[in-house]
Amino acid sequence: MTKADEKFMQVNMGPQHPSTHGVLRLLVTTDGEVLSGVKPYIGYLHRALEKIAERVTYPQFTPFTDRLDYLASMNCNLAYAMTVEKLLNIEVPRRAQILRVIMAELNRISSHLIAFGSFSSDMGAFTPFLFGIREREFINDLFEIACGARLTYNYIRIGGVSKDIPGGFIEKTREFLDYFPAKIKEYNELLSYNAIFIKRLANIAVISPDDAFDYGITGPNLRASGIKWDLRREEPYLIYNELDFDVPVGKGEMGKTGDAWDRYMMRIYEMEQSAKIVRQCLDLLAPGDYTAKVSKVLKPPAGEVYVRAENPRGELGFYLISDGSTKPYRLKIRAPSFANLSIIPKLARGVMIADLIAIIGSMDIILPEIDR
Amino acid sequence: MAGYFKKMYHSISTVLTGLGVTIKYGINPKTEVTQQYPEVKREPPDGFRGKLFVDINICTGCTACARICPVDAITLKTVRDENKKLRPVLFDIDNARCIYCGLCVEACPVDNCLYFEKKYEFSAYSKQDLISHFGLGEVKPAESKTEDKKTEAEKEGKEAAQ
Amino acid sequence: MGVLEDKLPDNILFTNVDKFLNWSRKNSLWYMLFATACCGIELMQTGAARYDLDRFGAIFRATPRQSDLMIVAGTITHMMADRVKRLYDQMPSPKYVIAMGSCANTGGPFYKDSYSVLKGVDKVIPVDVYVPGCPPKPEALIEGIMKLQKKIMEEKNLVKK
Amino acid sequence: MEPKKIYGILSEKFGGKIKQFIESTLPPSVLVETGAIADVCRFLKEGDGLDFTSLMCLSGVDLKEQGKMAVVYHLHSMKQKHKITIKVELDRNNPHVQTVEQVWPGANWYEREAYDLLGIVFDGHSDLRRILLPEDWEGHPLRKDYVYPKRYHTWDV
Repeated sequence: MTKADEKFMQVNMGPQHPSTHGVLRLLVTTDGEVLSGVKPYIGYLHRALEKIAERVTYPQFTPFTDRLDYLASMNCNLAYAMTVEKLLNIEVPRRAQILRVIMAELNRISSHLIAFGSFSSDMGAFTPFLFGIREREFINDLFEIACGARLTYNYIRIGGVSKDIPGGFIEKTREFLDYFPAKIKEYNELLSYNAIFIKRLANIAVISPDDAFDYGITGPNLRASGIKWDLRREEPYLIYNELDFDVPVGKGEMGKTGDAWDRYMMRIYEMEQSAKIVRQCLDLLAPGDYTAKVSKVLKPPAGEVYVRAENPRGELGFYLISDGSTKPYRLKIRAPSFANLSIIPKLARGVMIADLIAIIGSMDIILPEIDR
Repeated sequence: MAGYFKKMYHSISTVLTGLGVTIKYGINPKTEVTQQYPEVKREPPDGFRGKLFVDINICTGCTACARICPVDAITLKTVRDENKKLRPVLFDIDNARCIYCGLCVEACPVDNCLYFEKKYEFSAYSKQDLISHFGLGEVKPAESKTEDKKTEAEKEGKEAAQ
Repeated sequence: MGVLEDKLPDNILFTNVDKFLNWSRKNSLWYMLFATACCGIELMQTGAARYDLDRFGAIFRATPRQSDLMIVAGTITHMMADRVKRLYDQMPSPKYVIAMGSCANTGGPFYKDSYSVLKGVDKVIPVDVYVPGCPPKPEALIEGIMKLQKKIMEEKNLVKK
Repeated sequence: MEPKKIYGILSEKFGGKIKQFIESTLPPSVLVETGAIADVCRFLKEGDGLDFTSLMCLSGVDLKEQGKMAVVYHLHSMKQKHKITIKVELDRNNPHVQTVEQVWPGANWYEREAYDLLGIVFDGHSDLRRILLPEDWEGHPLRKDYVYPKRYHTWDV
């Protein structure tokens, strides 16, 4: 053992650890209480989705996208459907587009609720977790009415959605939207502006805009660094260009711009905006077809597309190569969390051990998407 | 000094606000959300994706469901009977493997043949118990040979892919 | 189970002690927080306010050393399988395992085409109850736990088998 | 900026090293000679008016029929709001390409992933190890001729 080895201690965090959000393993080198290096080891949930894509047909792959980022299955379904539609040149009916936006935004809220809840429980506050899940159950119920499942929906299909919303869905959604803003206020009272919470997060793990670009960080984490970049605004898909919503950016309210608190707060702001979008969409909803005419056997022409969509965690991209057969030739999934996690070794240097949890929690990573 | 007290005030007041929210829920029985599960059960909505059920008597043995299934949870074997009609002698659904995606239900050409029941509590001590058998059972093969439709369907699919 | 196995006669005292032991075990099923994938979210939701697993004496523990029950919630890959085994070995006896969801049961969606997913967690550790679903509803998981409780009540610790 | 114009700038600067402009893909792609990729990427990031701030995606593709492998870089610029695809083609039997890790640090993991799943070696990479599969895994699964293993450690696959 050399002198340098004696000075440092290596600790293994995970793969089974309550605050790594799944099966992430971090090899942490510490110098007393201060971290001198973190090495993430991923792959504990590598499920070979890219290989599966090459072996199943285009419609059959939709259920697998549910399991890509299970907190935001609708958004994953949507991105995949848009990719194949681009290749096939399918025009999606307007009602289907509106339904897609409603589902995607509701799912964004429910995903951010988990982010909020699990982050707070990582930080030692258990009550907000229960509150977050309580509201999430409400959204789960809505999805259950619409498509029959609580978590893996398989609702947004190539060409439209799997079925029209049943009666009562709109009323129930409105009921939720009326109920939800008060709850956000409660979250802020409970947690966001709590002095201890701020003390733990402000000025921790600041991501500068340049770092964010270098590592390809997207989504709320990028916006927290003060960059106004939201694909729903920059490259509007579906009907997002008709909708009125703000893109919140980090302003460094409690410390430096791009710190852990900003990243946390982005999600609270985005939930408000998503609720606003859903409300507008419910007003726009007019009778019509819920799906375009899609043949049962899909054979897209040979070609390549790279399509991306704004997921709750950032940009989800699908790079799809078709060789004209019924199965994709290659499907590469560009997962937002993959890029977001890759900055951790850089961020977690010279911080305290307890801050590591704050960093991972505030990045809101999800493992199945990283490992695929 | 004033800053010190200000900070103290800030910490205490925010903690109290937070606690206030919790206490409000603690004393108001109307806000209770817990569902007393085994005693009180919520009826799943229409279109709920629970356990798969096959009305085997109207099944035409077309194997559309087995072909679309992304995980091969459906094992289907058909025999031609004396009237040259396909008879599904073996129709097993492995609930332990099923992912409840609903693609098979949409693929089924016969109304109310393959559908989801509103049943979701059927855990078992053994994996074998999770396989539901719907097949009509072997009948005496009337001169026609037993054909494994599924492998045939797969072959077709491969040919189409090429 | 235990040192006294098969050594004591079957009498009313021991039967009642047995019942008491089983009853206390069944009502303190502390489960390990071991969530790998989608089912983990449903497990979280089951533990949260609406379904409230605490009502059944099931409280989550972060470490295997303090838990009696391992709910395998989610996909187990080959890379993870060793860890699952190690976690299971760390749990004190008596220990129980619930395989939650299709992935833990058989590999589920990844049964057919995936090279890296373990086809059923029962290949590495013994499983007591299989809960189907992808993911199972919280109610289904609770039903699975109740089924496990029923199994525990039938166990014989002191009396002859 | 239009992809066509970016292609123009690139071929002006690098001449013969820029092989082809493929308009049919989305976004349109530029085929670059294998040896020049690091220089081209550095120019794309730092060149005037190009400002490709981030590497959105890096994918390895196995083109078995042509006996080749390809590495595809999807770039976009958050400052200029344009995007482009860069492609290089490699020899399938001995796939080697320069790393772009020094240009975009985020490429580190993507390159490790391409190495893991396809066996593409990135010369000059700081830490080229398997990332998704265990260290003792055999073969590169996303290759088209990959044979699924029968056994791993002590259990059947």
